[in-house]
Amino acid sequence: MKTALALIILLPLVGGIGNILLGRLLPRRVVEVTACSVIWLSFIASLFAAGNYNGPAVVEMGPWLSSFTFSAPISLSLDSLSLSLILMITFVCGLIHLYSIGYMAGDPGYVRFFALLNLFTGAMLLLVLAENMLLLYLGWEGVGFCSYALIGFWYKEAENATAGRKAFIVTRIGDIGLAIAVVWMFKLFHTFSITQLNQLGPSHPGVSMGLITALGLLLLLGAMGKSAQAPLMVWLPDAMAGPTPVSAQIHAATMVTAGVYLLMRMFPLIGGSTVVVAAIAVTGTFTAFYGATCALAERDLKRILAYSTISQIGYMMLAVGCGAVTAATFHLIIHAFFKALLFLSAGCVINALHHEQDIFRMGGLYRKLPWVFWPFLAGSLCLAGVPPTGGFFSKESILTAAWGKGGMFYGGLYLVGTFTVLLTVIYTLRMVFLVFGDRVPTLASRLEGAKASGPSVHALPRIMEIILIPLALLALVGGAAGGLLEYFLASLNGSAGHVRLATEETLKGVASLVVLAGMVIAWLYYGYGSQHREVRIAGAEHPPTRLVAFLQAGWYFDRLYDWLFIRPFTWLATILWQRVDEGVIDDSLDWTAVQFGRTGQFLGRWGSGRISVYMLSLVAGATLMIGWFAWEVL
Amino acid sequence: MMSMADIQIALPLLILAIGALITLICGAIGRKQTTGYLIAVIAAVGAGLWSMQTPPALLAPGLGLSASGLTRLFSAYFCFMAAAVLLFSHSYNRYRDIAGEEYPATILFATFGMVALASATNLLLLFLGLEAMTFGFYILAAIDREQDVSSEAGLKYLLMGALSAAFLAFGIGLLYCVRGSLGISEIMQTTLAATVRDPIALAGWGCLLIGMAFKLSLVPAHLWTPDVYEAAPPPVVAFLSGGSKAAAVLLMVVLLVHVAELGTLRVPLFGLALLSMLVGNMAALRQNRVRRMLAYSSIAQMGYGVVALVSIQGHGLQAAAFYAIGYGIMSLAAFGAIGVLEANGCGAELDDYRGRGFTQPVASGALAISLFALAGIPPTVGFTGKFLIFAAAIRTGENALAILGILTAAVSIYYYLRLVAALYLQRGAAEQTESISINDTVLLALSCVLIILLGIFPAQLLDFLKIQLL
Amino acid sequence: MTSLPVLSLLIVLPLAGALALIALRKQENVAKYLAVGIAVVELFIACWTWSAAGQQPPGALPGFFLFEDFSWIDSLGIRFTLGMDGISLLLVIMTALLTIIAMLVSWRTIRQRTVLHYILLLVMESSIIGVFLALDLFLFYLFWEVMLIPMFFLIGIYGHGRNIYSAIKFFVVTLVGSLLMLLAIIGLYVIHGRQSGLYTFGLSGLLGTSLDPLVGLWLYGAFLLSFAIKFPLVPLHTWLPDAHTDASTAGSIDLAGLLLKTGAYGLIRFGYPLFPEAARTLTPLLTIMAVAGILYSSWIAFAQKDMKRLVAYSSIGHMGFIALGIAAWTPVALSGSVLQMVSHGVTTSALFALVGMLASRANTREISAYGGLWGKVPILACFFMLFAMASAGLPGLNNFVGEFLILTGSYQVAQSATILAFLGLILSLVYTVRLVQEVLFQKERQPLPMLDVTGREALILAVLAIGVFYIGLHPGPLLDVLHLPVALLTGGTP
Amino acid sequence: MIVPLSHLLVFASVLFALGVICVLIWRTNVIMVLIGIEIMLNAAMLVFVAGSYQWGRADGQVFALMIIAMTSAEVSLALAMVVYLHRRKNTVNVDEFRQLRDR
Amino acid sequence: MEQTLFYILAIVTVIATILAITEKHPVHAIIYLVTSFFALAVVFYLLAAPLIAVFEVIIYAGAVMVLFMFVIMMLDQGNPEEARCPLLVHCLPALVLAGIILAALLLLLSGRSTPVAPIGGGSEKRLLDVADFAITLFKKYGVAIEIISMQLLFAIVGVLYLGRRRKP
Repeated sequence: MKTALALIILLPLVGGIGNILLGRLLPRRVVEVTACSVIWLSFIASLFAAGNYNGPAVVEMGPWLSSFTFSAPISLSLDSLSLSLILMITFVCGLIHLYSIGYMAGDPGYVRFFALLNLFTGAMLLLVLAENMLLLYLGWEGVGFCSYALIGFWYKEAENATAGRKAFIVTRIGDIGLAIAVVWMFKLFHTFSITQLNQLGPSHPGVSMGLITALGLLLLLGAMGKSAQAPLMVWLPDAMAGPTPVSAQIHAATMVTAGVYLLMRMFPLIGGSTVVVAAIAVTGTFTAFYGATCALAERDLKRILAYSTISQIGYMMLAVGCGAVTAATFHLIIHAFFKALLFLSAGCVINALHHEQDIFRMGGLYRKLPWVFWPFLAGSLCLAGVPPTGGFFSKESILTAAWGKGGMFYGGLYLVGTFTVLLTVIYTLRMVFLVFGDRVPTLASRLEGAKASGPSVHALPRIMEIILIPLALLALVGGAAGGLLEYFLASLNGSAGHVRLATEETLKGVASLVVLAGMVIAWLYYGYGSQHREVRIAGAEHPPTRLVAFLQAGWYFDRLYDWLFIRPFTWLATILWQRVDEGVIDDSLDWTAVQFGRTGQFLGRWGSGRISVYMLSLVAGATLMIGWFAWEVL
Repeated sequence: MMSMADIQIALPLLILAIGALITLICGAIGRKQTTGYLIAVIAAVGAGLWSMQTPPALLAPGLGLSASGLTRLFSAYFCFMAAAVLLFSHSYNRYRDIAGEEYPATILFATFGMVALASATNLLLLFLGLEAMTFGFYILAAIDREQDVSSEAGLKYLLMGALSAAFLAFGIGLLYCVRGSLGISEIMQTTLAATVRDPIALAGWGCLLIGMAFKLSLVPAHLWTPDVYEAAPPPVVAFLSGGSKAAAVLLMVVLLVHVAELGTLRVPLFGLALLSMLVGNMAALRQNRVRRMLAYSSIAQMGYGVVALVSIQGHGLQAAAFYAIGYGIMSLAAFGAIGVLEANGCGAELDDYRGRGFTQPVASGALAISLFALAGIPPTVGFTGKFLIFAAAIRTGENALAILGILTAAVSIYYYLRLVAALYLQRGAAEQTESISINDTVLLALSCVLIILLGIFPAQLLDFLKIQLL
Repeated sequence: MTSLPVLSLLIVLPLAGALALIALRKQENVAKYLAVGIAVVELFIACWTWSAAGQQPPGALPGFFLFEDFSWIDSLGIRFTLGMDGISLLLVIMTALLTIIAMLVSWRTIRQRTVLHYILLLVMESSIIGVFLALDLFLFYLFWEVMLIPMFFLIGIYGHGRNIYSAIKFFVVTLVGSLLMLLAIIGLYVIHGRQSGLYTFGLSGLLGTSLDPLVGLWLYGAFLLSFAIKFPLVPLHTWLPDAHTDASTAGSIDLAGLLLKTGAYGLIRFGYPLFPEAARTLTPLLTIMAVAGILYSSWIAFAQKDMKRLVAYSSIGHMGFIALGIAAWTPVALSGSVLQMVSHGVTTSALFALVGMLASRANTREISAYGGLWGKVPILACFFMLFAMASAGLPGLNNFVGEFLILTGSYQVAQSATILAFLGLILSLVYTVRLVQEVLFQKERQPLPMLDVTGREALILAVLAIGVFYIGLHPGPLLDVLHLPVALLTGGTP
Repeated sequence: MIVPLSHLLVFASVLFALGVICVLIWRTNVIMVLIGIEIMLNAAMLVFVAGSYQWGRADGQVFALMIIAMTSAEVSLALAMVVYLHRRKNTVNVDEFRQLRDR
Repeated sequence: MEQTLFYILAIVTVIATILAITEKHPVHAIIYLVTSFFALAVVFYLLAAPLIAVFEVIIYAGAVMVLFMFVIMMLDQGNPEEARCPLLVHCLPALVLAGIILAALLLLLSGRSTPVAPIGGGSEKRLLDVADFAITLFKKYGVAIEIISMQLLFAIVGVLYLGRRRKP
């Protein structure tokens, strides 16, 4: 077991580091094969671990940091939650790696790409398996760094680099929350071990519920950053700047799920605080709604998917907020499958269209890319939560949990969540219709002239399309895994209210109806042949209306932060530097020096060269001295 | 009747006097220039060596001379200093065309005065020794007849010196009136003991102190210093700060060693020290003429010396004596180096020193080391000296003086560094090679070694002084 | 081991080497190799002393596993006392290592007055090791000031820009503090002497001096001022950016890697143990200055246009963390501070070395002149990224370990200050990422002549990179060796 | 004892002060400055003689004699310098000798 | 008698000195000064210092003053028109400083607190004679004679050096 766990983490890390060090010397194929094989070997190791799994286990690998009471060994823990996640991560990442071989076929920076991709996976695995908070933090930040480097992979474009930077900094803000929480927990519990923390919990002497709440909120801050939850979600849409496999990996398997994972992990500790739980639920719900609205107006294919991720992660948060850790995990895994699927197929589309990402400039692709269309459709349905796809079940279980909590508050959350389902269906199908639906000649294509009836498409590497199939299958039938997980993760569930079967069925029915309604609306607006579709496509050329612009700009959060933080920050940085540091501190020193010099010059003028002055001053000194003595005697 | 012992004690004085006469005679009968220097150096070294050996008695009552350890130490120091200065002068004077046997003879005469001062046990000898030494420097300051400014400096020095001598004489006279004796220890015990507060003695001390302030170039009697330093030949300046000022410090030490505390004298000395440190260091900050800068620095350094004198209860005299010797060696190195640099065509301005550090490594190196020493940076004698002074000040409880002193010392770093920066950090105009005589090289190296050795291993000298000044 | 005066050897060897170099000043190549050879030997000796860890020689303070005591100026109670404990050990090894790095960095870039450069580096090494080993306050002070001289010349002779201004500023400002410290040392000496009748400058003797609270405060204030200037803590830092900007690469490495550490070391070794009460009273002040330093300098670093200045400001920020850890004075925080000193030495030196390498190629340090290096010089860029990230405190790399220990330890006693310090972590990432982006990423802004690393440069960077990873991933041995001294200092159980 | 010591000392002080005035007033004429110094030294001699008279010891007289000798040496040197400088500048106004000064 | 003589002489001395220092004409000033020195010499004589009185007359009033005269004549300073009268502004600081010194000295010197007994058994108050002086001078202060003679020698050396013509 120990070996297996060690291998799971080490293999990707070794692969990554090996490629960094030696990759430039090796032929391309070797690099690619190494990169993929380490992940798949890691998957095999995970399978092995799963096979031998018999209850939670903690394995200590060796020492890392230890000083007085401060002790953070390299120890891993395997329990049902982490096991299911590592299986998912290694599998999905493995597929993404394979896909990347095709995707990155023409790129000269492949060594860096694969190395970072490996490290990314390794860091995520470390995050998941870590037994103590410090190790988790190591993975956590590692993920952040890799995402930074990968989002800015095509570094020559300033926007890409900026996007990476934004991701890194925004998530770092959340990380600080986590870090403070870690340090605080150490102060309270004198340990970094997650198992111990969860065991000690609020019952520990000197720990009040208020403290737990504070800790929970800090952890939530961390999760917000990593999982792109409001208000720290602004980095995710921009993170699309990276290569598509990176987006897939960020959205599906690694990175964004880390926040949710953290909350699930620490749920036994923080779940007791109603405030924290409610905060998590509200955050999730709001973010879900926010993401869905933004996706509705977005035109960039990948950004739509990004907003959808924000939204779906919001659901997971809602689930955690409702205490339904199982549901969250379930949705997390299903989401991983379909989001990977969607991204990878979107990558195919974009690749095929020479990096065209505006959905209003696409269309008619279902004929040209049938191998992409069907998987994409499957993924979309799953995202939309159309029964009986996996997405339907996972999302349903979340909503049920929300309903099950009862009360005005959670009821309200349920309603918002359900409404968001409607929006989800609409924007998903909008995307599908616009991308794949037959194309009516638009302004753009008319301008392009008689080239073709649709955008020109170039052939895709086979491997990219093959990868989509298993994912599509998993997305479709993943719902069946729900029961299994339910059983598997039962121990993790918090105070999720139990719902009677009848209610559950009713809720499912409601959900199905909502989905259906959404499909109808989407069809009416964007469906093939509807009038609205033409209007929309034509309208896309004009400046957007105020509401659309508002949504497209992500509710102007970016601009708000720019005004609130970035500008004052840069402005003040210059002020501090030039006015305060050089203007006050430095200049006051120089000023003092100059004054000393002036005084000296003044004193030097005493030595005027006139001997009468010399003698006068000598006599004056004598006068003072004798006068003083006389004064003394008086 | 003079006994053998008396002669042994007086021998250094005799050697110096006779050496001076022989030098003059040699010049008169027209021997080569070098002969005079040679004789003078031999006389100085001989006198120095002689003072180092233990005499049969510590006192020659019939002559009013003492041969205590302190006396012998300082006599030897003055003699060796004179020898070094003579050697430095030899090449510098050739460069400046200062011919004649008067120069070495006068150096010997000044040394004679210093040694007399150092061995005096009564105020008459002390006064005469002091005046003889100063008189020698009047001549030496004006010795460079090629320059107008040189005799100007001589006259300024002379007028101020005469004025201060009048004050000194008047002061000593008043002290004499108090006790009817010129013996140092008697007068000191009468006039400074805590129980006696004789107004006449106070008036005498007032006059005496201002006279000493001139000799030590303390503010406000300091103004002659920059002028003399600027105009006199560098070796003479070295002798002035290393010999004359050390002798003046020694004089104060010899006077004050007889009392346990300063009493009324504290405030004037405090004021002198404070003013000298402040004015000296500040005025040097913006000086562009190197020698004037060092003159102001010497004013400040003497201020530190007075801090030591004020701190009499905390082994301050020991510190003062140590510092006097240390300062002498530092100025010997500094002005010796400046002499060599000037002989190599370096002007008086700071800018003329630019880049010399690499074209004239020996002289510049010595100058830099002595500058760091003057600035009080370890491991030099300057640091150890300052350390002792401030330790003494704090032990005595003169905290304010110590703090102000250390702050002015910090300010002073600036101008020392300016010169170092000019030497090493700036580019000079022309690359030229150094022409430096072998004896200059040896002397510079020796004084630098002494600066550092005394900085690192001051223990022996200190212990010696401690025993002498107990 | 005990028979050989290793510690004196550590101090004397570089000095002897410097003297030998003076003799060899005409043969530059021989001199260079000799200098590096001496530095390497020094490093070996320094590492070898580790083997003595755990011993307790007679007469030594507890925790010191090597101890040498020679008679010096006995009449003043000054002795030549050297001692090495875990803290000194790490710092001495770091000093020896960074000296080699500094020498190698300037291997080709220093073309004039070459031999003098190596002499200065050796003298610098000797004096800094002296500071780290001295257990007599006089001796400590001696080394403390001696190290200014070679640094002055390193900035002045081999620097550029306003090098004279910077060199003099550096010297004068740091000296103002140390001179006041000298007075405080003397004051302590006198007070102790009056109390016990035994006048001594030895640390072991002075440790138990009982001071009037006000007097203690004044004395400690002087110590703190001196150390804070050296640290440097805001607002006493103003000499540092200038000194760095105008110094040569080797000068910057010595300055940031070694010289700044002496301030922190002094505070740990002398400041707190000698004046425990006063230190406790002034701890809030230290904390405030530390946190202010972290935030303020990190903020300013963001606006910098000159790469080296940016690194200089960042260095002030990192030193703020060290100060925070010392202010906390808990075992964990203190271990963290010491470890962070080493880490910071490694990282910042590497960054300065990189900036130097870039500047020597492109002849400019303006950030806005660079861009797109990632594609042009991948290996260099890779190292750049690594060290930048280490500087930003990425876990797994060296700075994280120290910083996290500091923050953890400090959080136990100063919660709000630590939270502010955490914000500093964000700021440090912000400027690092900006630097990385503008230098490595984006399009090439000017056609700069760029070659990838040479073998010598690769060696330098690789050694430092190993340091980064070693401390980041396996700091165990270092923390173990710190355990005993830190425990003794903080009064915890060893 | 013809007069009390204090009267002698007062007399000497008056002379001394007059000498000081002479030195300071005649700032322009080096000869008068020297004369002032002579007056001051005479005052000092008076003090010594008075002291020796008071205590019945000859030390003070010896000192006074030495002052006379010293003064003559100093005066001769000073006058030589004055002559020397006068040859150059054609003035005895000391304040015009100010090539050396802070600039 | 002697007492009266002393006071008269003292007043003469002071007045002559005042006249000397206020006189514009250097030659006149010297004459006044010689007068003052003569009076002072008599005071010395009254104070049992006949030798000093003689020296005062011979060396001071004689040699030194004659030297001054020589120089004045040599430098052609004998014209009172050329000798500028000191301005009042210049006088003021001098008068103030000297006034303070005088006042302080008078304050300190006039009131003698406690007489101290002379050292050594010689408490007998007897008038000194020339023999006393000579014995003291040669027995006790032999070295002083050496020093002062050296100084006189070097005065000659210095004057000769300065008087030498410069090389063309």
